[in-house]
Formats: sequence, C-alpha cells, structure tokens
Amino acid sequence: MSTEREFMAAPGTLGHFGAYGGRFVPEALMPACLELETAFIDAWADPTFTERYRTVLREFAGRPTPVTPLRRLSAQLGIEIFAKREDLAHTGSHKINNVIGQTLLTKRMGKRRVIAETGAGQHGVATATACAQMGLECTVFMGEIDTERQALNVFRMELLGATVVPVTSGSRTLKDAVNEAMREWVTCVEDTHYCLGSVMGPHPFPWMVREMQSIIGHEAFQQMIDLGASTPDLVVACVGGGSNAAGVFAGFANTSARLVGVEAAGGSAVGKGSPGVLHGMRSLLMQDEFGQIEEAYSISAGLDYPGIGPEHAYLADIGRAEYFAIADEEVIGALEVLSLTEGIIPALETAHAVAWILKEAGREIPLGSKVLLNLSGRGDKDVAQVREMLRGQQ
Amino acid sequence: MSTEREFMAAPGTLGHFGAYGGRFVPEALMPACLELETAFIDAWADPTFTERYRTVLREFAGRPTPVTPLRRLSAQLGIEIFAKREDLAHTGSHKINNVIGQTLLTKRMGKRRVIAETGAGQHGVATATACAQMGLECTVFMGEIDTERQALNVFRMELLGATVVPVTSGSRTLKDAVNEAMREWVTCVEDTHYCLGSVMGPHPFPWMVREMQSIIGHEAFQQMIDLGASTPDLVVACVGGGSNAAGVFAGFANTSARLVGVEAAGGSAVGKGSPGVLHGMRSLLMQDEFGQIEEAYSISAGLDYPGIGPEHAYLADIGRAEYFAIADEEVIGALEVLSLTEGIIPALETAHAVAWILKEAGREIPLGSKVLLNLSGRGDKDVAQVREMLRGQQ
Amino acid sequence: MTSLEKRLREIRASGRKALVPYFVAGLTPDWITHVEAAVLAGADAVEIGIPFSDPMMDGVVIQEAAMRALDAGTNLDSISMDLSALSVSVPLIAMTYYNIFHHYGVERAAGKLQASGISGAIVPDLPIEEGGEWFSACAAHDVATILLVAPSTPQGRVETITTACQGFCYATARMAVTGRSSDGGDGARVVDRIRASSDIPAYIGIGVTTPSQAHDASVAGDGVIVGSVLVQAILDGASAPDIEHIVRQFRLAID
Amino acid sequence: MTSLEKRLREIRASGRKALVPYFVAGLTPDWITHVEAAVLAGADAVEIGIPFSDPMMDGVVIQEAAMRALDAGTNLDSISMDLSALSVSVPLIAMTYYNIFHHYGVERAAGKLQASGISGAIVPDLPIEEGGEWFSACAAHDVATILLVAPSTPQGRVETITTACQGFCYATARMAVTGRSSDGGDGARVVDRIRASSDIPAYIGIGVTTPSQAHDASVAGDGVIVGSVLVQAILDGASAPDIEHIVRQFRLAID
Ligand SMILES: Cc1ncc(COP(=O)(O)O)c(C=O)c1O
Ligand SMILES: Cc1ncc(COP(=O)(O)O)c(C=O)c1O
Repeated sequence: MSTEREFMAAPGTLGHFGAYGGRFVPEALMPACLELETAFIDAWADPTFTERYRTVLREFAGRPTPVTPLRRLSAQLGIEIFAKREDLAHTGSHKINNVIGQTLLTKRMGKRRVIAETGAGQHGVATATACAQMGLECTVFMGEIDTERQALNVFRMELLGATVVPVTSGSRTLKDAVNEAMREWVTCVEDTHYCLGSVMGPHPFPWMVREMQSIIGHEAFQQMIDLGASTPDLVVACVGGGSNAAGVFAGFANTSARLVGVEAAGGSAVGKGSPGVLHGMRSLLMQDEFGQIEEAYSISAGLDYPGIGPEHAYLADIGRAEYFAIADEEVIGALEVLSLTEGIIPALETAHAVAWILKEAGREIPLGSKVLLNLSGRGDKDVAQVREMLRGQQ
Repeated sequence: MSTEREFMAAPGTLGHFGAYGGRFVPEALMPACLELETAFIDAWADPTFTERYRTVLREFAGRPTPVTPLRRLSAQLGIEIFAKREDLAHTGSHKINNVIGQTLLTKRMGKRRVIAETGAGQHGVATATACAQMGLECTVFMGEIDTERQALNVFRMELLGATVVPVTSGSRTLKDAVNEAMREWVTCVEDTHYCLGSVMGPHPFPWMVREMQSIIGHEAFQQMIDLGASTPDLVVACVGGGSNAAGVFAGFANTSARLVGVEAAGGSAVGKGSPGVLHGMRSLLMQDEFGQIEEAYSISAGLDYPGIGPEHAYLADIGRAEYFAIADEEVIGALEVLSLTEGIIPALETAHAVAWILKEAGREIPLGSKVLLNLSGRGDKDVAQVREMLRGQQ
Repeated sequence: MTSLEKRLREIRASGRKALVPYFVAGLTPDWITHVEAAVLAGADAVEIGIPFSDPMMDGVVIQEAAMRALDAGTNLDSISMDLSALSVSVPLIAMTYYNIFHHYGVERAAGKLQASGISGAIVPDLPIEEGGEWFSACAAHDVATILLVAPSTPQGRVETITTACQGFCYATARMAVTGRSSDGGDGARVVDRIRASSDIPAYIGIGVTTPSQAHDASVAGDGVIVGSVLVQAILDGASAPDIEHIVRQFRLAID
Repeated sequence: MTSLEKRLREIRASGRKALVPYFVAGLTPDWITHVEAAVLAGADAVEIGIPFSDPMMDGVVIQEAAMRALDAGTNLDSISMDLSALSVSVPLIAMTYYNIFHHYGVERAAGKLQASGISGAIVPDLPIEEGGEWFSACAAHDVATILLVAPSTPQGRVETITTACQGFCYATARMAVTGRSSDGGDGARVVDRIRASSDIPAYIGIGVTTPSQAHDASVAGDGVIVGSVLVQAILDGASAPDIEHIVRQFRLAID
C-alpha cells in the first residue's frame, strides 16, 4: 500500500469523495447545509471549540476509551487482536462522539433545538443525552416498527427529555426516519440543527461526522504505540452508515494498515449496491432495477441501512479499504465467543466485525497478524433479542 | 473535623473496625480466610500485583473514570456538584474494580474457580466478566426470586460462561445467596475463591474490598484538584453493602470533607439496625427482637440488604461518616431529574444518593457547597422497571 | 430556449395565469383519465409525479400515493407506456427524485421523457451544483430543467438558479414539504426575488390547497401548482369528472 | 470442668460410645416428644437446634426445618418454656448461630440456657478469636462451650481450639454443611488430630446419615452426632415412636 497519496483528507466545497458524496438536497435546505459547512469549518479550526469538544468527551463521555489486548482470543486464533473500546463510552457506543460535536456546534450556531433520526435507538439515545447535558430541545424520528421493537430505548430517550416521533411512512424503519427528519428540518432550519447519526447525508455531514469520529482512530493509533504494538496489519470495523469505521480508519488511512469494513449481508451497500442518490448523497445503495431503494434487513438494527457513507464507497472504489459481508447466522456465535473468551458482550453490530475476524483468521488474516478491532458498542441493548434467538434455535 | 487521627486505616489481624468486623465463620472456612488475608496483604504490597491490577483496570475496565461537573443541576440547586462516573466502568458500575482485584488474587493463590453471590446481578455479571477475561471457572449464586426478576442478567452471566445457581432457601434473595455461597465455599475452599461483592463478610473481605474500591476515591481526589475544585465539602454515595461508598470515602477520609452514605429506607442498617452477627461479620443489621434477620425491601435490588459493611457501622459510631435513608418514592424522581438535566440515567441505587442531594440542597448541604457524588452505576439495567413503575403511577 | 419555456412565456404574454395540476403516475389504473380531466378543466400544463420509494420533499399525501403506485408496479417504463395513450394539447412535466433518472441512466432517462411527450422535469433533490450531467442530457432532448427557489434561498443563489432554470422557476411558497397548508405562505416574496434577477415565468407551489390560496398565488406569480389536494381526492376515490370539477374551481379562482 | 464434660468423660470411661441426636426446637408442636423418644432409644445427650433465619452451616433439610420452626413463632423464650416441660436424664446442648445469643445479650442468653437445663452450646459461626465474651458468660452459667475442628483446620489451630473447648470437641467429618452424605468422610482423621493435642472427648458429626456410617464414626471417635436424617424424618411426618425406632437403629449400630 503506497502512502504517497493522502487518504481521508477534507473533501472540496462540494463534498465529493471521488464520484460520491455531494449535496443532493431541496433548495430549502441548501442554505442550512452551506451554513453548517461554514460553521463546521470555522469551529473545527477554532482551538476553543475543539478544546471544548475534547473536554466534554473527556469529562462527560469517558474518553479516551482504552485499547484492550484480547489475549485469550488471540491465543486461540493465532493472531494478535486489540479492541478499541467504544462500548465503554457514555451511552454505550461511539455514537456519542459525533453527537457531542454536533450539539456543541448547534449551540455555537445559536440554534436551540436538535432533531435526529434513529434506527434501534443508539443514535437517538446519544442525541437525547447530549441535548439533556447541554440544555437543548430534542426531537427524535424513529420508524414506527422500530419504536415497537425498541420500546425501552424510546422510554430512555423520553427520560432524557426528548420527544420521540414514530414515523409511519414507507417501510417505517430507519431510512424513513431519515426522510422524515429531513422533511421536518425543512420546516425549522432557522432554529433547529439536524444531527445526522452517521457519515451519510449531504455535505458536510459525511465529512463532519467522520471528523468528529476520527478521535477513535487518532486515540487508537497512539494507544497501539503505547502498548508496544505499533501499527496494526488490519483495522476492522462494522459498517452501517459507516461512522465508527470511518472514525477508526481515519487514524490509520495513511499507514500501511489494511482497512476492512464489515457489512451485514442484508444491508450490504458495497457488496450488493450500485451508485445512487438518497438522503442527500450520491453513494452505493441497495436498489431495484428502477432505482427504488430496497429495505435492508439485518439482525442488528444499527446495520439495517440500504446505503453506506459516500467516503466508504470511494475508499472501496480506489481499493484503500475493503468491505466484506457477514450473514446473520454468523453473528450470534461471534457474540458468544467474545463474551466467553474476553468478558465483553459486544453489540450485534460490532459482532459482525468479530465474526469476520473469527472466520478469516488464518485466511484473509495471515497468522501472526496484528488486528485492531473497533469495538463500536456494547451488547446490553441486544441481550434480550439474543436470548430470544438462542431459545428459538433450541 | 479533626484529621489528626487516621481514618480508614488497615484494621488489625482480627479485622476489627471498632466494635465491628471480625471473622465469624465456621472453622472449616477459617483457614481459607486466613490464607486469603495473607495472600491479600502479600499481593497488595507487591508492586507487580498492584501494577497488574491497575493495568487491567485501565486496559480492560476503562479506568480512570472521569469526574463530570454537573453544571445544569448545580445551577438549579445552588450548589456545585461533581459526579465520579463509575457508570462508565466496564459492566456499568463500580463492581468491576473489586472483582478484577479478587480474580487476579484468585490466580495468584493458584485457585481455578470463583464463586460469588449476586442480588440484581451487577456483581454476578462483573464477576462472570472478569472470570471470562482471565479464564477462570465461575459459579454465581442468586436468589430464585432474583433470577426471575432479573432473567436478562442471568442470561448475561451465562453468555459470559458462568453457571448461575438459583437459591431456593430462606427468602430466596440476596442474603440467602450469600448464605448459599458460603455453604458452597465450605465444600471447595481448596481450589475455589469466594469473590464477595461488597465491603461485608468476614475479615479480610471488608478491608480488602474497600482497598480494591479505594481507587475510586483516590482518582477522584486528584481529579477534583485537576478540575480546580480541590476538596469537596461533601462526598455522597449510596450504600448497599457499602463498597462504592467505602471506595470513594477512602480518598477523602482524611480530608475535611463530610462523608455521607445514603441507604434505602427499606434496607437501612444504620437507621433501623442494631449490632448483630451475620455473614461472617459483626455489624449493624436489621433484625427482629429475637435476632432473626429481617428481609430488606428496596426498589433497587442492589440496596436490598439488611446489613452494612462493618467499617461503615464504625464510621457511623465515631461520627466520621453520616448515614441517611431515602424512601422508594423519592428515588424515581431523582432518576428523572438527573437524566433530564445532565444526560445521565443513573442506577436506582445511585439515584438514592441523587435524591438525598436534591432534597438536602440548601438544608443539610449549605448553598454554595461543593459536593462529590459517587455515580456508582448506570441505569440501563433499571429502565424497564422504572418504565413499569411510572406507568403504574399514571 | 426550450419549447416548454416558449410555450409558458406565450401563456404569460397572453395575460393568462398558468394552472399546473400534479398527479402521481400509476396511482390508479386510470390515472391518465385524471390528467385528461384536468386539461379539460383548464390546466395549462400537467406535472406527472414519478413515484419514488423515498420522497424526501413530500408530505404524507403524496408519500401514500407514491407507495400505492409503486405497489401497483409503476416505473418509468410503465409510465411511458401509459402516456403513449394520452393525447392532450398541454405540456407535460415530470417530477421525481434524482435517483430515478440517475439509476435509469441520465441520457437514457432524458430520451425516455422526450419520447413520452414530456418537455420538462422537476427534480427537487438535484441542486445546480450536482445537476450538470442531467442538465446536459435534458438539453439534448428538449426537456426543460425546472429549478426551485425557496424562501430561504439567498439572493445571490436565486440569480445562479434562475440563470440555469428553464421552462419556469418553481417558487416554493413555504419552508415545508408538499401537503395541505392553511396560510398563504411566502410565495409572493419568493416570486419577487426571482423577478429581481430574471424574467423567467415564476410559478408558486407547495401548500396551495384552496382556490382562494390559488387566487392569491396567481396574483403574485405567473402560475400556480396544485398537487396534494388532487392526490388526496384520488386517494379518497375521486373519478375523472370529480377531478375535472375540482380543477375547474381552481381555474375559476385564478382567472 | 463443666458438668457436661464431666458427664461425657464418664460415659467414655464406661466404654460406651455417645450417641447425640439433633432436633430443631419448635419444628412441630410436639417436638419435645421427639427428644424424649430419642432418649428412650438410648441417646446420651441431645442437641437442641435453636432456629436462625440464616443458618450458614446447614444444608437444605435443617434450613427447611428452621424456617418452619420460625414461621411457627419459635424463639429462645418459647424454647425455654417448652423445655420446662421436659424431664430427661441426659444433657441438653444448644446449637445455633451467634446472632441469637448476641442479640439476646450474651449474659442473659447463657443464663437462659442454664435455666432451661441446657449445659452446653455449639455456635458454629463463633470462632475462638471472637468468642471471649460468650465463653465467659457460659462459664458463669456452667454452659460448656463446644468448639468445632474441621478437616481443614491446621494442627496448631487444633491445639488452640481444644484448649478452649469444653464438653466435647466436635470433629466435622467433612468439608460440607449439615445434610446427607454417602461416603464416610474424614472424621477419623480429624479425631486423630484432636487426640494428638487433647484428651477431650471427640465426637464426629456432619453427614452421618446411616447406622453404618455411625458405626464407623463411633469406632474412630468417642461419639456420634446424628442430625439431618432425624430432621428429615420429622419433616416427612415421623411420630415420636418413629423417631424412637430410628434412633434405636443408630444405637444398635454403635454399640
Ligand atoms: C454499536 C454500533 N455499532 C455500529 C453501528 C453502525 O453505525 P455506523 O456504521 O455509523 O458506525 C451502530 C448504529 O447504531 C451501533 O449502534
Ligand atoms: C450501581 C450500584 N450502586 C450501588 C450498589 C450497592 O452496593 P455497594 O453498597 O456495595 O456499593 C450496587 C449493588 O449492586 C450497584 O449495582
């Protein structure tokens, strides 16, 4: 892998990542997107802002999260695995990093309210959390089906003071929640920020969210050195929209590490998708022959998205990152293995990345390799579901 | 408060804290207790061991946990509140600190198996977690009623490879789980360590667990200085057995800080108890006129214990710490307030400490005071229960 | 100048305010008869909505209609086929989201529109910055690329948009998605800003629900787009004569 | 020397192995008749279990019995009252957990035992290190403080224990709580270690379930304690004659 070129640099003002990205939004939202871009560029270059961002992450969200050497699993597989522990961040996943950045930016832009979409509820809970902490009003759009499947997360958001709006349009899941949040945003851009939950949507979101998640990769890069492990041979992360993957990749894009994104087979935009335009971006999407977007289906709600962030589509195009898919059937076993051997119950999303490592150790991953796994979230939210599924199998 | 005397020093070889503590165990367990005492003293003085303990806490459990200034709540109450965030430790509470110390000690003693008691399951999950990480066999005793109330935690422990034994004797809750673990321990002391979950039981447990939890207080002491806040006026923690309180108190016992333990009204050993002997220790216990131990009842399973650690009984006796009780009715509101104003959903146990602060700001807590709250655990485990209760109220 | 724009300028020159009803293609098997009815009632052009799974700019009514149409198997090819049975004298304008054309292939899609008798296209999620490919393809097929100006669009941007815009300029009356609305909105102000930078016909749409709202809009602008109220009627089972009746109310109101 | 120890030494001197059945006080309303039946069948002393809510050294049988007795309102006062109706010739030994006496007040409790005709006490969760107060109170009331030695007790500690122990020394046959057991256990080895440091009578208990186990234990030690098997029988509804019959089997086996 040549590193002469700079990977994961800032996109231009159009927000293009090769053939992907851009800003495909109604005119009504265009000023808000432009305002956001300016505000973000300005804030991100302002040491007072970035210092505040890092302070809140440290004091409130528990950063830095550690890197844990997975010694027992490593010994079993004949490779050396390290886990970046986003499961230990406040609210249980990497989602909080982005949300704290965006809510601080909301205040800086002088807006008083935040809207967000959520699938399983992780991003919604994180957003509600940051809004509570900062005294912002918060409305979360959630597919009606998801509000039923994840009733406890709805209650959690409500406890945190957010209003949860069940979305009854379309497939009544995540992608419709995004549509609805966009529709709402049109009506209230003046005083409301739309806090998108992954590296998707119109420019500057994919870039901004990646930047706000890149703290994962930058921390991990230094922590690997501190552990005496230096640069890993592979960096592996699960991919829904792609924010945790983008965040960890950002720390290693310009090293020799191989970057691997693991999608859910039922939501595999790189594996099964083709270029398209949705939710404000051009990217790879799962769609039918007439360009109608297909519903994703995955055992893990957080990977249940028919698209992928545009920068990932680009990284796949140029071969800087590779994307693999893991089927639902492989996921539970991986969750069990990590729990049993390392005392960490991962989120179902994360378990996809674990499953890929278990499967490819000694194949795609040569024996003796050093692997950094981005442990994007904890499995507490999934334990009831896993229990039902394991019972079903018996 | 005079600080000429040293508070929270090591107890003597009999494990006495004033009139409390000791080692009230069957002869069969006496050698194991003595062996443990020797092993602990030896390990705790061995920099290799303490370094390993701190490394595992850092790399695996996410220490140090931050201290978060609760700015919005502080402004509302007119006092300055800081929260020590044990909710961000792996498995969601301070319990992991103790468990990692004890499992490392188990390995050092050459034992291969760990048994533990658990009420709601927090200590059980933490123990199962540490055992999985270290490759130790693990059996957790849990009152049958609790296994039903906390079925998800049972499943969590099983995912982590532990065997959960429902205890059908007595009241089939926590205190019976302790009895049963003791009974089991008698039969297998040779190769099994009993990993007690709080600052209770026979010497050296109350002292050892306090030492293993004192990292909370020592971290917090320095963090308060780093935050420019120096010594708090009050340090407030909830008290079940008393381990999180003991851990945080340990960092401030020899400062001018007022130490406040908050018990559940239904499990208030200081408030309603009298001296007695149970589970290997002399302490304050809730008991009837003939010395039969009463069942505790609290909305929070982790405070559902009729006793308190002997050192707390002593600190209460000499007035170095004060203990207050909070009724069930006050707890949910406190959980809601902290969630809404600070974006942190606390455990029901922790919510007792929060409730006391809300109630006493401007009364027991003079306006302008600096208060350190030990945020012992996160509320995710309790959200379903809280939801049911709030529904019931409507 | 595209033939659509020529035609719309003629209408304006004649002193007539343009009425542009919107229909969701494929919503009912006889959707073509609704188009015909509207023309009969005095429509000057008709918007043909091509249903998309994720209509980001549409409210519940059009969302629901798009879902139904898709469930019935509607797609660009079937719409083209249906349109071959239509013979009306007014221009047809496609309205959909960019992915439909993007996925079909922009060149192929523009050709298909032309072949189906469509002379304009509104793609609300395709801004000028990203539209290059599509605009060229349309130009090659005499399909006018109609752009939108919103109340939030700054004047500088209005100029850029009107410069690129063909046929008419779509003045969105409010910061909202399609659907019912009770107030008059900001249409007049948006039209003023369009006129400040261009003499392209400016039509007002989004939330024009009642004939009286249409009247007000027609006073300010050169034409009015009426969508959700018609689609709602069809969802409720309106027949072609019903549609004719409704459109006529709007015609009367703006004349 | 306490009167209990004097009596037990006499029994040993006579060449007789001591049989000590255990009953849970208050388990049934007529529990006193079970004690009498046991004496009739040849018991040399009787252990009176005072029920405690948290019997840490007891297995399921005695736990269950203690619960039932407590539910029936049993307490130190009621037991004392019940015992006033008992007239048997053999010594009675209380067995319970320390909190019962601690809470009652050690001085008052020892006095109560004496007044109830009890001449010894076994408190398995009270080790020598913590026993001082209780031991003095007992000494003042001629209540022998019987201590336990376990298979895990190191020899040095055995010496300390036997020095303080009165009446007899309780050799626990196994690392286990009370209850059934199928093997013979380590009783003989424990007795050897007691004898290596003292000539106090050494009785074997914990898990002595069958007459044949009792026989083996009586060969090794000076006496045998039989508990759970009797308590189980009572839980199952045994009458006083049933108890007499069972105890007689044990008597025959050790004679
Ligand atoms: C734990 C966890 N990991 C991964 C994801 C997927 O999102 P992304 O690909 O943006 O990291 C989610 C989304 O909810 C998540 O909760
Ligand atoms: C979050 C939390 N806080 C407090 C407690 C009470 O235990 P302790 O008093 O030992 O800290 C528990 C026990 O389960 C707990 O889970």
